[in-house]
Amino acid sequence: MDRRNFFKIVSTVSGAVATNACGDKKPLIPLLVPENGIVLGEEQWHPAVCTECGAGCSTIARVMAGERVIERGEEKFRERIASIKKIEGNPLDPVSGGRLCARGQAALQSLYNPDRLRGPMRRNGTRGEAKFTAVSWDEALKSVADKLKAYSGDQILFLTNAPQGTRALTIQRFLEALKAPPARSCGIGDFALERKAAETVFGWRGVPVYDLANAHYVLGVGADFLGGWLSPVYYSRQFGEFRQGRGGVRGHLVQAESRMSLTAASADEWLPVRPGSEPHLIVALSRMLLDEKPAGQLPDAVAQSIRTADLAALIRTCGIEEKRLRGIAHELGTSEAPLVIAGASVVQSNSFEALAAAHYLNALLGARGVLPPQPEPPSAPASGNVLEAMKRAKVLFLDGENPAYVLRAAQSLGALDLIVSFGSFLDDSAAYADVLLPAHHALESEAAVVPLGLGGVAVTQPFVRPLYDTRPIGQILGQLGVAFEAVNVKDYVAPMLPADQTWENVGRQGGYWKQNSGEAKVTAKELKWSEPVFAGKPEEFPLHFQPYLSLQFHDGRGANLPWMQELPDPVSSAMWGLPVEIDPKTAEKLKIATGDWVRVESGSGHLEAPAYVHPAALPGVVSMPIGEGHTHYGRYASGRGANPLAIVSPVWDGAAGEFAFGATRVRVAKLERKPALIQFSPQDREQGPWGER
Amino acid sequence: MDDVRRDLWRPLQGTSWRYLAVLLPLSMVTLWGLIAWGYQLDRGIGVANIRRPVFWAFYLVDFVFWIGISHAGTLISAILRLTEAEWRKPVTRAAEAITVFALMIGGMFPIIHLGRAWIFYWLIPYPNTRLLWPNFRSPLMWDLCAISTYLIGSSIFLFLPLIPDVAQLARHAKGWRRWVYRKLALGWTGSDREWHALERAMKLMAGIILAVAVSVHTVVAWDFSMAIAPMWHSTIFGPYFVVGAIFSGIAALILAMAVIRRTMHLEQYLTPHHFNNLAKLLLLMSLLWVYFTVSENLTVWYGNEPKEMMVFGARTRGTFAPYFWTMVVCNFFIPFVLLGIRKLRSIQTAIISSVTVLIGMWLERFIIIVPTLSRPRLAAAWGSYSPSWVEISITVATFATMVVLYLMFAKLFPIISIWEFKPHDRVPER
Amino acid sequence: MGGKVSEHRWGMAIDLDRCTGCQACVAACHAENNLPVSNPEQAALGRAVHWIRVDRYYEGEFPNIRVKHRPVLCQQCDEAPCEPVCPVYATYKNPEGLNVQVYNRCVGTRYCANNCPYSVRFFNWFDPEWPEPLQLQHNPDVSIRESGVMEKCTFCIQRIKRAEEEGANNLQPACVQSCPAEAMVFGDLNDPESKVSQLAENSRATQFLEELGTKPKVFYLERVK
Amino acid sequence: MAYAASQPIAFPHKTHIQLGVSCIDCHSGADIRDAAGIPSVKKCMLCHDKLAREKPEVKKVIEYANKNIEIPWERVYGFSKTAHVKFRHAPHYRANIPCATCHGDLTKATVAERVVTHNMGTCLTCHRQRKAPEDCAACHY
Repeated sequence: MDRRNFFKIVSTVSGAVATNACGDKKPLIPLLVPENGIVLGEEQWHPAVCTECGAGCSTIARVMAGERVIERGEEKFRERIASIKKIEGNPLDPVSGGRLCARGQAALQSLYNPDRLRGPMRRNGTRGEAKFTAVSWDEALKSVADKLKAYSGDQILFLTNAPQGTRALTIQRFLEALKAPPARSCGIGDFALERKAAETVFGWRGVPVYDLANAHYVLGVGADFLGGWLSPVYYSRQFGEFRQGRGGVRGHLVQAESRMSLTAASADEWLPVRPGSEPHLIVALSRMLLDEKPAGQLPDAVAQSIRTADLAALIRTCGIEEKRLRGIAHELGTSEAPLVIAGASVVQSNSFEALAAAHYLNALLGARGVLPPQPEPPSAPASGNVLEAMKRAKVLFLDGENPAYVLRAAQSLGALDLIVSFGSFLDDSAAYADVLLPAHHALESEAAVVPLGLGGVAVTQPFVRPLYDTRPIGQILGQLGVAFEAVNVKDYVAPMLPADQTWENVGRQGGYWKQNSGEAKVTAKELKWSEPVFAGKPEEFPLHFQPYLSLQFHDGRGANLPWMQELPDPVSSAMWGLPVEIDPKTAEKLKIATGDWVRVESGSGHLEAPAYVHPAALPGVVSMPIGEGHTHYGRYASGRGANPLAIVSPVWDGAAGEFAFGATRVRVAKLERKPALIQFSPQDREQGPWGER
Repeated sequence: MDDVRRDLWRPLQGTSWRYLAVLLPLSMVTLWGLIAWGYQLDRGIGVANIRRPVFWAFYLVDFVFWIGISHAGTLISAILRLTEAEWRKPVTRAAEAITVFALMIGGMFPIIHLGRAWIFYWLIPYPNTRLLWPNFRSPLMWDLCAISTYLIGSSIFLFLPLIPDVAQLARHAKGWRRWVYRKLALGWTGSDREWHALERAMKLMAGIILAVAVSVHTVVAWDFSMAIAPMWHSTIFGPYFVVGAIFSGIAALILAMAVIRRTMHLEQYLTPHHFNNLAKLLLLMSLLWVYFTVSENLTVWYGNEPKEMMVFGARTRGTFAPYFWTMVVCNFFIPFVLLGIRKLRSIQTAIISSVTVLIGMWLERFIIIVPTLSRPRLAAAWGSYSPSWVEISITVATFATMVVLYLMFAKLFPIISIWEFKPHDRVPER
Repeated sequence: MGGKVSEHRWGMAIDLDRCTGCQACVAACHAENNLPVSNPEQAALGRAVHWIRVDRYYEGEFPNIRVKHRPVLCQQCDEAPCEPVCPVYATYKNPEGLNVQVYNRCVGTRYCANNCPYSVRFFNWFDPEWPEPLQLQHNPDVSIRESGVMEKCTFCIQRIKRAEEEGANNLQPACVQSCPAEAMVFGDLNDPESKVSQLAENSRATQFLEELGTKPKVFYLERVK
Repeated sequence: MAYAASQPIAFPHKTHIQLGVSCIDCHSGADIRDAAGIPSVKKCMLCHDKLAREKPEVKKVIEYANKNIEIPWERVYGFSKTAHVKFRHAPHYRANIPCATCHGDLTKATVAERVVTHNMGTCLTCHRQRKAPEDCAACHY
């Protein structure tokens, strides 16, 4: 007896009217003849490239037969297609070593997301109303091409998050042909500061590579390299080696960060430095070391400015005990293989100075673990003040970037003449677009991607048919009335290959890689540090506000992946919505408990979200993971939670002009509303409080 | 026909509007419960608010509660029979009927709570074509065996002393009732041999049923105490559950008798004397219950084992404290004051105490099941629980069902054993 | 085939000194095992399913505070408390030492989940939902579990079965395969040469809730303090 | 009477086997994979592109092929979803179990009929006789 029969019996007995939801028989839908090479039960593995962040991990995708239902006219058909079942790291790739982070694995759900755009569309309503009608490719392309003729130069702004590789180069060529400025990114998670610091101090183009696996004593400053900074998979692998991969030596990690990131959580010691005091910490340590040992490769001018620094003031700024700092300086100085890894996971107004100071500290220590990157072409993404650029622009192209979400640019978007989006989804910014020209999903496209800083190139060729009426980005751009040559993967990769590598081989194995090697030679001669600048007066806005790149959603682009929505947040264990993290003391003062709704207000706006009383949050520092709070981004993300970037005031890094999204002050108030934080593990202490929830 | 018989037969004849006024709304509630269950079967067990880690809640609470109530009867009547307490006579049938119906209701809950109720029969121990047996190591299997044995036993125990009465009724009834009574009378003629056999059978059954009843509730207790969950894994649970069962059983019996007394105008037969005796019994059980409750909690508190203390804390001063202390008040303080002070002891106070004891004992099962499950060993898995409308509906419906079944029984059979109360005229041995 | 399989005794070692708590294993498990995705309403009730989870606990008070991460999955206990309580043998020990969950046999008493001290068992409260075309990602080697049955980590039994066909050289459950810090190691505990056997002998190796006598086949190498 | 599916085309196994086609020529997964596989109409057309095109049933095949739609074969054997059986053909093939053991003697069959009852009893009986694993997880996972 099955459930249906049992239910029938029960409903007869009770005489109830059956709510007959299970009575539907599957209609017989004809099955289309499948494409060649799809055999039931047979698996194939194809190399692919992960584009969920800029790290450029090579992956492999498991392809097997799957069935979907499509409509042709009035009729429905079942179609057996090659579908991707799983994405794993490419074992041949030294970046991923066959491993892959959570988000990379969930990229599959962006490919098969039920909310993907099915084909080109045209706006059918006011800006931002997100009403679109399907149109043909010809019509859509023509409408864009016709309008585009009237604009040139600064009037055109192209925002992309394409990593270095064929896509970025194609876009570059398109823009060159259009005589428009180079493409930009929105400035969150694109490591422009890290690039700039490496260029300034070493004269390198690209982000440095850190040899974590061979270091003995590592000081991390502001770089959440296990969470979301640079290439988390690469550094997690290195971290495993660093800890337990070498017989006899176990690496010791000290992490200085103004919030307990994943890296700080895994560190042996955490230095909870005040926000914006990272340069001060590094200079203070340098000063202590200079008292003990010679200046090494440190330029004299730099050594001189360190020696004259006011140590007591520096220590006061970072808020760490002097004794503790002296201990760390001593251990760094005496370690066989010390290494300082500085990054700007949360950008402050003086983050550039911290990165530069860290490079000098490595030089002072004689650290051998800073390796030069594979040089990037000059087209490396510039971000800078995108809002400013948007004001000048009339035409905006969107390729994966979401300025309405990241930069609160909805208003500027409304003022533009033409917005075209190439993304696969109707996101916050695409909602303002005039024309949607969805390009193939990354997993349906060919591409070559240069891993962040690391030597080599990852390559993928299409191995599953596009699901919908989409086109390759190169083809779309080529049909916008501008003559240029789209980049072909083979042509891009072939010249990069050494003699012992053939294109066929590279295509088969998903890329080729080479070890980074070389020495870090300081070429700059100057070190400056400044007090951090914060938006908002301390009297009015007593708390620091730090939005940070979340493990699940990165800069927000992962929010439409159901697996990531359900992944417990590593800090708060929150699912389907992210909380504001408040330290216990502040929470007590404001009578806030975990789950309570709070209003966070800055000079630029306010948001409402549930609170998480974070036992390891710095007193007076409120953090919030980025990712939720999309107005439009499909069924899994739309209208869920709050966007911390929406209340960030526009502060720019003094030295490099990058968006300092961690430099806003806020005030927090409790709201009287039913608690609403969904957590997988509400309990965060091993021995819960006696008798309490 | 004598007065006694007329009085006791009166309820069987005719149906008053008051009877229907009670029966019909309660039948609707029962029906609503069945609809809720149908909805649950259709949509999935998820419409109940159970979740990880509280995988068992209302349905299991109801299960233990009703199995507890079932001890009203059989156990009490069996004890009183064996001890030859003469005052028991008008009480026994009312008690035994409670047992059978409470068991029928309680026995449904293990099925209601299954994720896939439509294959409940996989639990029944018979070898299928693959010679696969159920797992006899599982306490749930013991449960199944114990409860079915108990149901059969208590049905017989109810039925045997009913035979002389239905034989009497068969002589006077008309229509379909006559047919029913005659079939049930099993050809009873009232000979001395039959009387003798009946009395011996009752003695024997009383002994057997006593053992079965004790073991049944012990086995129900073992569902919990065999598990290694904090505060479940306790040796006290067997006797504790048995005591609790008798306790709630007596309360149910007092209530049932009060209702019968009132609605069927049997004041003459169910006298304050009966209530007084039962009230004393209730008081005794209340004292026993508090003794066990203190033993259970004191040992945990004194032992101070962290995982157990989490549950203990949640019970006594955390989320579940209001329920815990209500339970203590209901099960101990109220009966202790109302029934312990002789001046206060009356039919009314016995009824009040019975109501609070039933509430308290339902809460006791809730307090045993839910706090333990919501505080598993690993704090990362802690959770909470509140019931859904489906669980509440089904729970409420079972109370209605109990009353409906009881009323229907009382309409068909004399709720007071006539022959015991007033011995039948014996047909002389030929 | 019959005799050969029981030569194995699958086990796992997790080095907490390597583990960063990045949850790659959690995502890998979802992808491999067709884990149902719930929704906010169900998740709020506590019905999200993660066969492997990363328990995180804070220790101490700011600023002397630490975080402990521990990936917790079915420990595949030799003396599994979940097994004897199942009335229908839906969960039992198979010849390879795996604590197996037989979906078709499960009637849904949920007793096993109550008796699991690790809280790693999950229940299907409803039939799972997969809006078109998300079903394309389903792993055809793994069952889609329906309403009313219990489920839990299987040590990726489908991979073990595939290894019977294709050789066990690269046999790894999805979580182990994905772990970026290479904190997880899987292998045959019957083979003294295997890495997992050696790690199980490591001085840092412990078993979780050892005191309960469940004899888990997952070994944790404690973090160095 | 055994269950016989009402197939869209009266496919005669017998005729094909007599012509020397072996089982795994069409059900090509049976020896190496879990699924034996029902051949695509493309495979039918490998021969029927030239052979026996005039026969009425073959014409139907050609019609399907021209419409690029698979022949909607009805499954004769199979397990209910809730049985969670992962039947793997390959190990059975390796163990030299003749196809006929489970599928009946198709050299005599004109249409595919469910000649052999497939339930857990039949599986287990055979597994017990041949000392194949009786572990539930050998098939159910």
